[in-house]
Amino acid sequence: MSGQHIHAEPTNFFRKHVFSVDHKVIAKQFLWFGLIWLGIGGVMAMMIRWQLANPGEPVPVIGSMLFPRTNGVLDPATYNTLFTMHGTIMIFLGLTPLMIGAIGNWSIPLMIGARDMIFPLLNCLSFWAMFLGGAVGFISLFVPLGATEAGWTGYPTLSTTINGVGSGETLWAIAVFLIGASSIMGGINYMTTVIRLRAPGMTWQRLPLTVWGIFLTSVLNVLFVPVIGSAMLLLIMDRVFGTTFFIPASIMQGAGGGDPILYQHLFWIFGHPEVYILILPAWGIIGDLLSFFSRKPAFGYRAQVGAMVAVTLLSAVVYGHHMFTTGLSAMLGESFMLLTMIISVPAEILFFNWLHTLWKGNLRLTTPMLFSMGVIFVFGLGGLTGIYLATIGTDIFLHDTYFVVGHFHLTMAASALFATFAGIYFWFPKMFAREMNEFLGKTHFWFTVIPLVTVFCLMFVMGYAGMPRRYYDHTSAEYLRSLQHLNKYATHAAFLLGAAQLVFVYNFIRSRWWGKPASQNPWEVGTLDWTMETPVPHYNFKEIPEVFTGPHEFSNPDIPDGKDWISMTEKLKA
Amino acid sequence: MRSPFTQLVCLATVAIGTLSSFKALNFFGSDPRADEDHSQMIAEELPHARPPRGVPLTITEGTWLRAPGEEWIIQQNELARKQGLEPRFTEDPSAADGEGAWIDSTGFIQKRYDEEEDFWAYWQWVGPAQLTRGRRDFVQFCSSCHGLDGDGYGRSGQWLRPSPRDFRQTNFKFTKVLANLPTDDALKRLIKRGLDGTPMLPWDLSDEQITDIVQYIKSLSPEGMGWRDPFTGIGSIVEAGENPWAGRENFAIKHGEKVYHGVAQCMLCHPGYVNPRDLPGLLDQPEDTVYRENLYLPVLKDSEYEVLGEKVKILPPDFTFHTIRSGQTPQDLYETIASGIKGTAMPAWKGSLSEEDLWALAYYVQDLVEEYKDKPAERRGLMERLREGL
Amino acid sequence: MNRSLIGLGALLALTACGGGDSAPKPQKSTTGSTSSSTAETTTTAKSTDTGGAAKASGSQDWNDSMGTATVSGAIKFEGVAPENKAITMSDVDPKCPGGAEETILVSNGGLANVVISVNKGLDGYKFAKGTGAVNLDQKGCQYIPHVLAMQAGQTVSITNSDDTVHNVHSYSKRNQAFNQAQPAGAGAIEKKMSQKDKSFPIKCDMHAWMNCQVVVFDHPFFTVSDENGNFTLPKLPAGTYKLVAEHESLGKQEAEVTVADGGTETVTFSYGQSAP
Amino acid sequence: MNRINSLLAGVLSSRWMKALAVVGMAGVAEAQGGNRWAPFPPASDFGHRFSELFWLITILCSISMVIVVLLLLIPLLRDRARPGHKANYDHGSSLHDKRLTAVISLATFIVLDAWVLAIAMKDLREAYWNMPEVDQAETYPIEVLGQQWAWHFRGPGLDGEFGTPDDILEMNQLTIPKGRPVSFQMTSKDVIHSLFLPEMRTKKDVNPGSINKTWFKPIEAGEFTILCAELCGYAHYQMFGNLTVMEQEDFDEWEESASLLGIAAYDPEDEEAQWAWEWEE
Repeated sequence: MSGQHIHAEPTNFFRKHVFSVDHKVIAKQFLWFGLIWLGIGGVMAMMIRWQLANPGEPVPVIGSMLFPRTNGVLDPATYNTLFTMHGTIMIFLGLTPLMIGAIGNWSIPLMIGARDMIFPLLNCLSFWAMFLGGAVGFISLFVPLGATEAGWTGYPTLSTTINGVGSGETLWAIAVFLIGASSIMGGINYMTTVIRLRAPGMTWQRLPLTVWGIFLTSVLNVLFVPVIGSAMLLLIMDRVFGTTFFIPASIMQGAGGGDPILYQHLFWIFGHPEVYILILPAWGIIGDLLSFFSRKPAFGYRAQVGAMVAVTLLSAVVYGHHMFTTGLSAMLGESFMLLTMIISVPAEILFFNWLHTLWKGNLRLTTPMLFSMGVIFVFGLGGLTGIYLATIGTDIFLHDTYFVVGHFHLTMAASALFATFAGIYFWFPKMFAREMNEFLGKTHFWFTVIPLVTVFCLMFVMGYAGMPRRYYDHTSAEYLRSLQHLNKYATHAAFLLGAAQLVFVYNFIRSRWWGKPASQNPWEVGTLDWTMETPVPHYNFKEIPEVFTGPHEFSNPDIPDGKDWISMTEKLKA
Repeated sequence: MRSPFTQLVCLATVAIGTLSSFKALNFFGSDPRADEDHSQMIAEELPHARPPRGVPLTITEGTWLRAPGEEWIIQQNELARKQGLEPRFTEDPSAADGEGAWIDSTGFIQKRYDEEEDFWAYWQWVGPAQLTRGRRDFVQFCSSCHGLDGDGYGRSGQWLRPSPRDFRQTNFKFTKVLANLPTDDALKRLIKRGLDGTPMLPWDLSDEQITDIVQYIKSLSPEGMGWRDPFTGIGSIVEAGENPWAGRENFAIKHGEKVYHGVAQCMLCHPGYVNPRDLPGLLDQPEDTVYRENLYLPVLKDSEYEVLGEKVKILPPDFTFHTIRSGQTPQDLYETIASGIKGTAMPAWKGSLSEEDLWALAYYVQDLVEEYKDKPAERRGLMERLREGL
Repeated sequence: MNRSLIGLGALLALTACGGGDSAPKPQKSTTGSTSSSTAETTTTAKSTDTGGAAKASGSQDWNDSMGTATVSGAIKFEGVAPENKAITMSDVDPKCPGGAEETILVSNGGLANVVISVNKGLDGYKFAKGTGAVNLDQKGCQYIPHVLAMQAGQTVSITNSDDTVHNVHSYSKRNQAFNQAQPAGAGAIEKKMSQKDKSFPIKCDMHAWMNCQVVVFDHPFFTVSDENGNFTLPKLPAGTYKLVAEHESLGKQEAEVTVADGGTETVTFSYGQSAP
Repeated sequence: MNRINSLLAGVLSSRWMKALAVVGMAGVAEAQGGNRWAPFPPASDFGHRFSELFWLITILCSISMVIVVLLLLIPLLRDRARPGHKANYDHGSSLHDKRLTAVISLATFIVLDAWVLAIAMKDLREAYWNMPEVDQAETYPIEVLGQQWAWHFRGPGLDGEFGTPDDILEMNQLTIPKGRPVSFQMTSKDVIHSLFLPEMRTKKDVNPGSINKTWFKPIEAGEFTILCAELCGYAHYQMFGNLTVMEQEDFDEWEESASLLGIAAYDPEDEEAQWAWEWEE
């Protein structure tokens, strides 16, 4: 720990802003990168919703610009591309960089009292690997025959050359591989940093929950992202070098002899932990924020940490519930059903503790607090609907319908997104030394949460009524035509949701450059990041601080000067 | 074990190893065709033994394709004028290196002389840019059934009957034209409509995309065949004129039954739908005439279509059972009956039967479909009535 | 309009880059070849569509008075002629009387239905298109004649003398192929055969046994052997010719013959069971 | 365990469950011509079980969600920051709190998950996994071949054997008898498809390279829907078919004519068209 050097601040523009190894700069790079991709993915979602509500009608405003060949109409191939890339972008290029890249990079060293990540160069590499992945993904949108159309899950043999011979799918696999490499680099860095660089006195039990969440996510990243890496490599080999890992003998007319189901196992061995990769930091963040803004210690801190660790462990053994209809044997099916049900125990512990943290608190309803409470609500909806999908009997009907779409959007998308927004609103004053507008923030929250819940609850209804997902046009089948009205409602709500994000964009940009200068600790919390000066100086801490209290000592009667919070570097009375 | 790369490799190995053992334990079920002798099959070098890789997507050279003649061009222009549109073709004497050509949005049409054959024919120039666009759309949308080379033997096209069109055979069943080859508009209509009861779906593609695909499909004609054959005739869709039975549909159905079993003798190939006791009356034959065995079943017919070099046979539809491919309205059925189905035993009836008979047939067939198809009780009643006479 | 201009632009760009001669110029061969080998773009006189521009220099228009020689002969069939299989027609169509196959018809050792034509040696002449019509009748659910040779420009008039329906399914290559139904009492189907065409069948799909062979020549020197296998090719100009006999199932045979003005030569072809 | 199961079964078949199911289906009647908010009623035997299970989960989840929302709303209204108001200092680390956490979580698990799990297991073992024996005479076997973008169904025809001329081949249309278990063996030509029969409440992936099996027993005659539930490329959304369930006597008649037409269409020289495989035990 004494080995944390301080190098002189680079003066070269490239070294300072582009290829910087400073975790704060990298966090901001991830932030901008993620926000831009979030915007792109969001626009794609809007186009998808437009098509679903008005099948075959030209997309207004941007349609004729983006799709001149069809006069602005989305053709089914473009539609498939859109929902595939929407999924990929949102997960790998939107939420991952924001949640893990930006918030992780920003908060870990500051919260544990370190001068930087333990491997600053690896950190830089991690961002640029992801940037490269994003660039490859972006390029894949413009190759002949278009980008991938095989869904974000990219199941073979649809994703092998059996179906498409264009290079879009290959580039997609390369992009996912690169992003995976970035995640592994980040994961190793975060894990090591948390283990090695905690300030004196920052015991594991004083670690803020945010750091716990990101730490556990990093563990999952390092363990399971290699699996998707291998799946992508094999897919690339199948596509480029003519191997047949995932192409069965029968459609090779006897040659080869791979198995497309093998890919599904590989994908979901990664894919289910990926859900927790996105949700664990969210849980950590809101575990902290609920405590911070209730002015009350995090209820059952150890139980929360224990629950998150349990989820981390269990997440590896439940992946089979994604594959109940692929023909798993009865034994496997029942095992996975049971294990999936068991994972709800830690989730219930977390819910209980969050709600108990709020109970009899002194709630400051700031924007980050609203978003944190929003996470409880939307994750509650999403988590409970998971029971339907964990139960084979109901999953058989609901699998690959809009019910699933509603479910995973509420859990891994909306919850993670809300926690990300909470995090951005929360750390913005420290990051950019300016305050975000609270009124706009609250407007953003209410205009996000209401349409969002409307959209995805309507999707539950659609799925329950039997509407399969990934359909270009639900008016094509008689059976689905009577559900089209639900699509219209959902699209109206989705547009409102999209419009609400403009409030955020406006607020973010205005506050970034023209916002009110922030004080050192506007939220009055005691974690190390808030007890340092604003803006954060180069190499964070001139002196590595020493920690004496936990992160959540709010309203402790032993706090010296009548405040309801205490810095972690201060000592309590007596 | 320190570097992420080593970790990645190790973990992937473990994962794949585990799953391979799953595979070995037959967790995923068995392969239906795995029992066949693989080495034998590879030795035969089946057309798609390997997934396609490195498929060319760009066409660098344009091509001349046969086009309908000046008569058609003038007709198209008049049609557009009637609809209040700009004429479709403009004559530009300076186009095509000053040789003069008719120009429209798809390129230009020129009358050209074949010295060797001493023959003048109309040819359309299709440029490489359009062919490339068409090629790409074709690969993306059509190749899974029609094959990457348009040989009608894509992966999803195998084992499929009726088999997907092999564009190198330049024969099209449901284009509803009298000549060998259809006009672009006829092909476009077919692609947009699809064929009922087959994987040839109604394609939700833009007009421009379909135009490009059509040009590309035409360019798949081998040398001296189809659109590369100067002697080929290109025709427009058979126009259904005035419906002589409008308002008298019931009479049309009755008359259609007479035509079907009488003068047209459709039951030579299709099933008969009247009691054999009534047939002699309709056909003006002695009472004791014996008709073909299985009069209530269709007869398998030869066709000109080939799959892997072998001619396939085609079963004429039983209208009370099979799905009619190209439309079930009297209008559609009229067009199909009048123009025949290319490459099959179904001849063109236009000119051989009066318009009234043709429309009556269309109404009768439509009635058969409506009354009995997918209606088990009704169909059972019909079959019982028919068998009484046997 | 715009599109074509873009296409032209792309083309020009390609040509400018030296990327193969794919410019849309009239070429000698209009078979629509994409091959870039036709570098030379001989601009043929784009005069008029007379349908008969001069073919080669030195050829002269043919008229009947120019030919005075005759080639005659016989087609022999050696060995025992196979028996023609009987066709049961009534189980398909009670209106068909029944009959026998007509593929190999041998009478008095002569083979009928062989097309004899002059193949080589007529380069110096230019023949006008044929005129008039030849009849192809369907009677007793068979084609009459079974083999039809005609000259390009002539019309084939297909009639139905039966009391049942036929479909006339032509497999012609260079003339418009067709498949036309012809119910009892329907008028004749007239099809102009404007191009020479190799032997192609006309079939009836409703009565699967029905078929006939049609050959279209671009000159008048052809004939079909009669029932005894005899044939005569009159009004030939003096010269050396290659004579081709073609039978639908027994194949082709060739013979060289030289005739002088006013002379008569005899040629005998002989087929047998073992013939190709 | 048996007593619990029978208790659960009793609750499930009780009147209030039925009443709820009726409410849930209410949308359907109104939907015949227009818009609907609910699926069409189940038409297979285990479909009813799964529907009941769905409603059980819905009730339990609704109660849980109401509790969560209440616990969010009460502090939101009661405990907002205001001058003079202080938060309760409580780490929740006392033994009592730990016990409370454990008890509530486990109770929730038992009420929410274990109950559902028990019923689900019972349903699965009694119905869904309980695939009918193939040699059973009343089982009607179907071979399914999925392709981009159509469903092929092959019935055994009159002789009950696959791969014979009288096989019944249907495309995008499946005809089956009512009241008999229908057994499916499925594979795909090209990519993964998923046979989704919404009214039968069943779905099974159709994988290339392996045979997947499923079954159900239709208990209603009528016209139903076949959809594809696994993204299979460009025209995934157009890959649907029609399922006709016929009364046995109608089906017998249909099977006979379909078989005869199958024989009429059979071309022994066209080996390629005979894609049937040996029915696997």
